[in-house]
Amino acid sequence: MLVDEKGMQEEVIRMSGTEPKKCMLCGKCSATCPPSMDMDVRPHRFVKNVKAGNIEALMESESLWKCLSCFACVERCPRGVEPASLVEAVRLLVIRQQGKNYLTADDIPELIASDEEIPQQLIVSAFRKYSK
Amino acid sequence: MQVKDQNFKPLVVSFCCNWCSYAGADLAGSSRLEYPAEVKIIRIPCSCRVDPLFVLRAFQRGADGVIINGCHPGDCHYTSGNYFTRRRMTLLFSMLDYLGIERERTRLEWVSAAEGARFAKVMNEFVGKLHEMGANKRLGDIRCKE
Amino acid sequence: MDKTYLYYPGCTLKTKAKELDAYALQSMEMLGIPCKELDEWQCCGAVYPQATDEIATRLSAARALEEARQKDCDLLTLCSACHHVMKRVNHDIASDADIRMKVNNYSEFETPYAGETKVVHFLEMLRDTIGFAELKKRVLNPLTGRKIGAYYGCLLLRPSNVMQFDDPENPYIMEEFLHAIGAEPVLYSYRNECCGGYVALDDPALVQKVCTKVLHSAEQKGAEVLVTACPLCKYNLTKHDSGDVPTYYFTELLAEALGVKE
Amino acid sequence: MRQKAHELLSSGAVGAVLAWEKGELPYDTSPAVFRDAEALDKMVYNGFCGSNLSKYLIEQGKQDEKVLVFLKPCDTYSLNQLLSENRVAREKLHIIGIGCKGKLDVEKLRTQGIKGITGIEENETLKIQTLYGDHELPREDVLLEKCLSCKGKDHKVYDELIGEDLSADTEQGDKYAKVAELEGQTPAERFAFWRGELSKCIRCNACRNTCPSCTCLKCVFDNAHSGVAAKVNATEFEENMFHIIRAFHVAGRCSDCGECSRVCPQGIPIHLLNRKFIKDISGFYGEFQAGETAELNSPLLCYDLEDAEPNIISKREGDN
Amino acid sequence: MLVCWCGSNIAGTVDINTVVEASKREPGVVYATDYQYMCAEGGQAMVRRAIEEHSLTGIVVSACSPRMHETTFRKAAAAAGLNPYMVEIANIREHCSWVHKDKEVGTEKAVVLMRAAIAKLNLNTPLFPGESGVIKRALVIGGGIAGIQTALDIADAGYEVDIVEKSPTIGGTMAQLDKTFPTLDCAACILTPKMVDAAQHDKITLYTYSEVDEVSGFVGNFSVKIRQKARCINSKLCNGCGDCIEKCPAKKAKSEFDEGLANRKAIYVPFAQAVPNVPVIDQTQCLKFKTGKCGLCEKVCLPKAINFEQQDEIIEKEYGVIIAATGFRPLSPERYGEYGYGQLPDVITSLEFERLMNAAGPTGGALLRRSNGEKPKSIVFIQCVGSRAEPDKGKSYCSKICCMYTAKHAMLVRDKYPNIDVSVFYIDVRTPGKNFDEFYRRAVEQYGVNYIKGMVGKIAEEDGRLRVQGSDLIEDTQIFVDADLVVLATAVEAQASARPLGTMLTASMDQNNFFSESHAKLRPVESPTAGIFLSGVCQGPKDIPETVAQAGAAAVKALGILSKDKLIGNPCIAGPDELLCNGCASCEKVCPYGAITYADKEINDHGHRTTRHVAEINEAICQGCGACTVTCPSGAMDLKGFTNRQIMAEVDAICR
Repeated sequence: MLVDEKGMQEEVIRMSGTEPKKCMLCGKCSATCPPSMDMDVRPHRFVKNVKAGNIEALMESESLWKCLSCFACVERCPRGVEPASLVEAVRLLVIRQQGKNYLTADDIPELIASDEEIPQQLIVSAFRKYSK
Repeated sequence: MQVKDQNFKPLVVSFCCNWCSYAGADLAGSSRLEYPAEVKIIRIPCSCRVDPLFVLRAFQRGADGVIINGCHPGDCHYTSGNYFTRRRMTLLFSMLDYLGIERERTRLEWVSAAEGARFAKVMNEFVGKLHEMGANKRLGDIRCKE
Repeated sequence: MDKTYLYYPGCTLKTKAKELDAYALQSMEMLGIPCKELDEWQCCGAVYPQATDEIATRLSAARALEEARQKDCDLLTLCSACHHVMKRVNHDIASDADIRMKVNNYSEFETPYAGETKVVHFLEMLRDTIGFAELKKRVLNPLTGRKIGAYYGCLLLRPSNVMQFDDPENPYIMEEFLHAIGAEPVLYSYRNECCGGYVALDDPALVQKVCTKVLHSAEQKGAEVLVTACPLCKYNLTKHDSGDVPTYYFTELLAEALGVKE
Repeated sequence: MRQKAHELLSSGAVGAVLAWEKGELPYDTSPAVFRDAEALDKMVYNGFCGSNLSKYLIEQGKQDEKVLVFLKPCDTYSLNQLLSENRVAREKLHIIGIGCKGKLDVEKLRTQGIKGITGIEENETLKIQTLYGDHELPREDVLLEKCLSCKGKDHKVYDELIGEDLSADTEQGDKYAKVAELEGQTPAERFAFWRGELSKCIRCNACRNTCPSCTCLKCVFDNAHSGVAAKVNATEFEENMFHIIRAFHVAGRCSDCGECSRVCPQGIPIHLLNRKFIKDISGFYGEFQAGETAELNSPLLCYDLEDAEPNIISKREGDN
Repeated sequence: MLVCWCGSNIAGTVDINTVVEASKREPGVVYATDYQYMCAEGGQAMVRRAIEEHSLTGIVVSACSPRMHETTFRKAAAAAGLNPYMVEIANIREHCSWVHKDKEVGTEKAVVLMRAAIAKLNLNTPLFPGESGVIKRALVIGGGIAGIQTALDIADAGYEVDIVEKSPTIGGTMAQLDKTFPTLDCAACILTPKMVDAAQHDKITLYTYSEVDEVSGFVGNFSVKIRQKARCINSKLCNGCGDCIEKCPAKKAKSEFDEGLANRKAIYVPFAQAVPNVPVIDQTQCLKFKTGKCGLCEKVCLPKAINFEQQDEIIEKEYGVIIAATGFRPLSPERYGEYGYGQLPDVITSLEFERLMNAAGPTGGALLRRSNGEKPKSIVFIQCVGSRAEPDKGKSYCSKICCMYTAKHAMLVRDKYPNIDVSVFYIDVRTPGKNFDEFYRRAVEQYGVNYIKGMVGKIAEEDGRLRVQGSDLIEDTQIFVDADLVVLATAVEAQASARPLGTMLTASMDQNNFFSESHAKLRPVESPTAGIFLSGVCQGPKDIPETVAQAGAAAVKALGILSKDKLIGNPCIAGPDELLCNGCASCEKVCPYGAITYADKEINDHGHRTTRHVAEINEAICQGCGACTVTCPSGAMDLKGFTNRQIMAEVDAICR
């Protein structure tokens, strides 16, 4: 089956509520981003790829799991683009697929056992970010 | 809720002041921005030249909406014309509304000479709204219907 | 100060972050701020759902907000994450007609909720209701000579157009708080840089990197301890500090200064 | 009053007296100019002297003489407006302010079934003699519409006041009640209401002719060159247009004297159009009463940089 | 009736033939034709020929916007003996063919627009403009390089010019600069001679430390109130010896000229070459004003020029033209907290950097760190600070000069201190100008400046240095550069005083508070308001060569008016029908120009003579806005060229 890249692009833009065409490729998001260096697709290229409609490639990207949702890119973008929202939208495209949860309930006991200091907040937020 | 008539083409008379809005409309054109052809522009020196009689006249003759465009407050070429327009048209529109004429049929907008995109946007919005409402039935003149 | 605050503690404050909660309540009592805990609160969701089509994940916040409206109270938050979620969901409901409609359709409130509630963070309450000058007068044990770095993290500050908390790049509210309790605030550049948040579960190495950056930044400017309002920040920073710069909840220091710390 | 008029007229201090003249029937009074002291016998002032004499001063003022005029408190607002528009010269007037306990509406008497009136005794309770017997009823039941929202008992301009405390202690009704009620309706309901009213208009121009603010030498609707001249309302549109434009032309100038509705033979509540403008003006641009002083500028002749935009109409009334 | 193709601009979307044929069916039309380019000489000749051959009494040209060629066709009509106001334009290009894609739709609309123009023309009457005199003096508002150049050019042509400058000296921002690109001339060396020329010119009067309070009137006849703020010095007596400054004990005020990097006294001249060389007392700092004690300056002043009692003085003068030359301010970068300006002393703006590099600056030209006074080893420049952003994040425009001055700064650093590493973070390097790109290449090739494509996300203080965290987009990586000094190339921003001044002048302003030009290409130095001209950055970002060129252009346009004895007015003005006027004076109250007065006049009302109080229009003052016409309930007041009947005819034609 052919992948509907165009449809996915529209979906990402709609979900994120942000317009990648506003990006002028200044790179401030990638300059700002704390985990920038751990990303395979850094924020400015993430925006560029959404603009170009390469959603499938982004769905494979490691960056989806590295974004901290710290909103520094959102705060500092001079063009009012929200890279973090685009990342989240693509991440949702992935985890909303059947069986594509990045984290499952089965993983939890082991994680908790590894460190008894782990606050609920961490479990809940990771769960919310990584699974559906 | 009225049923939308796909063939309905709302007729819009747009009064544009010569200095800001008419130039804004020119800029919309030279920027090749589209808005519905049902919008017909009349050039006036200043938005304050619009007499309530002109607004009623347009409705009488079959217009479905009337939109007056002037310079932004503070930017009137004649210093104060648009301030008078604002008072006059606020009161006139309120009166029309009071008589049961749908308030979406009248509009006053500030469009500067630099705001071609805004001109097109405002016109698209206005005509879109008129599309939803349908033809002007309450303030037309029966003699002017074809 | 007549108005009672409706206090939303959030999941972690009743378990792993009991001290954040307890010291806050003790201090409030000492300061005479009327406050009542929400009857049946649910977890706020811990992260704000950025996607516009996520409605279910906004509902628990909406319920808390609606209850505050019903009781005609401001909603008081303490945990940075809860504050972030509450404030942003409230903003969504107030400004996005589509979200407002859907949230109300699901929730079936008696009167549709349209974002009327004011969400107030504990620090904002200290600043705006009591006032830092007044707080200073109430301090019994000033923390004189203690060099403390305020750690804001992300969630209180960003995005600033919605959070309206403080200057997002050079915030000052916690420093004012530290001044008020007699301590010496230490300004350092990375006090608004992310601790790594939930990625801790998936990629501890990445979190270690960002935490080390924050801790080093604070340490070399002379901070002896850090304070935070967020259990996750505290967890991440504590896990990665080498013991030199421990992290505390700001409420613990408040309680200490007010003389109510047991 | 008569004595005062006599005095001034015979001394030559004034050349004419503008007052009310009694007619055939007890409730029949009409404005009249007296030039002759003898004729003053016919002068009258009673509960049926509702008409506002100020507009007649435009015509009277053209003579090279001083005119004595009697004005009720509410009439003085209209005069002030005329003075502010240079329609009447103050130095040609001798104004005597007279009291008023609210004027009576003969139509209201009739609707109460009182006909064939032969005499009336005016007190708080009216004693009315008719061909068919006597009636008694409280004065406030038959007051003119305009008196239900009386502007108060102070005269805004005068040379002297006579008949101390003739004025009633006025109670101000909510003059906007009906306007607000209409505003609360749906556009369709409003449209139906006004269609019902304005379709009654026979274009007799009484409202225009009696209005102390309608003072153009030639009305646009009478001017063949104006492009909008019309002697009759040929269509519904013309009914609407006439009334909208008439109200707009007096907006900011209308003192709400109520004469338009009083004289309308069809009973159209024309004053509700004027009051809509008055309500909007006061709401948008600050409390305003035309004719409060002769120096006041109409709100349509000035502006504020921070004036509301027209979309205030939608904001104010919600999405009904 | 004439229809223009405008090449394919109109003919592409409008079927010209249909419009021509439709026009023939309109009342009054006796001749209709079309042409490729109506505005060209051939088209105009055709207009003349048509008028003559068919004895036309009026013409409608369906073409581009009347704002473009109305004047052209009016002139052509006049050449053929037709009153130029018997010409109407149907705008079937900007309002039709360029807006619509469908040819049928476009054609249909063009026909309607043409009909409206014909309907209006049928009611046109020949109009004859009045004349008004010209006061042969110009006012230049702003005494920077733009204002000085404009004033010198006008004065050299033999006309009087006044310069109003709000600060105590002329010179403006250029006086603060160290060197200028692309030649690296010393700014002071080329500017100060011009300042002196202006001061010494017998046709130029300087009003420094002065502001414009009020403007009224119209082209040729402006009347202006200038507020000369109290300097507390009698300028006629002061000999500029500087003894007063020497003795002044209040020395804590921040020097505006040095961008707050150095202090000045309460009595001061902004800089050594200030013109006029007369000090001013800063009343907020002066001890005499603050405490009543001191007065040292008064004691040491031999010519007795100090006068603490001096008050602001209002000077009223009249001018034929006014030139706005209010310049700019650099945007304060404090809102971009990620760069730490205001928090980190070693983060400075470009203008501060100019002062630090300047031999007459606070450090005597030594480039030293603000934090510890040490020499920097590494400097980072960041471009586009506040420029090219969404409106709520900064300025939406390119500030135009930053790329070049940053290259200049980088080059000057490397020239003077070859051991300092210099990096520049940029989004794009924009160098459109004569010898500009060559200049930038020199910075890279000859001076070894390290250009990094990408923005900076954060500047952090790390171990006493500045850690600049940026993007290198070519390498697709995040990079960290340790610097000792960071220079922010902040956006050019209109002066805060520009918009209120624009309102006073009734000159329109754009959304960024720059003055709008009358036409972006063809009338770039004229404001849409007649008699108001624009010089320099007040119209939009510009470098010095462009500013000087535009200043000269503004002077030429101003001279075009000053050199005339009479101005031909606009005949489209209001006029009362005295038979209808009832003298209510409402129109007088709404006229923004005071063009309406009332007088008792003898009126012949259909043979009946009466004296009435009626409105009168001063034709030289009326600008034709029409505010009065709508105020008049009886329709006595009408506007020539835009009469009630004409506008209603257009409405009717459109709604037909």
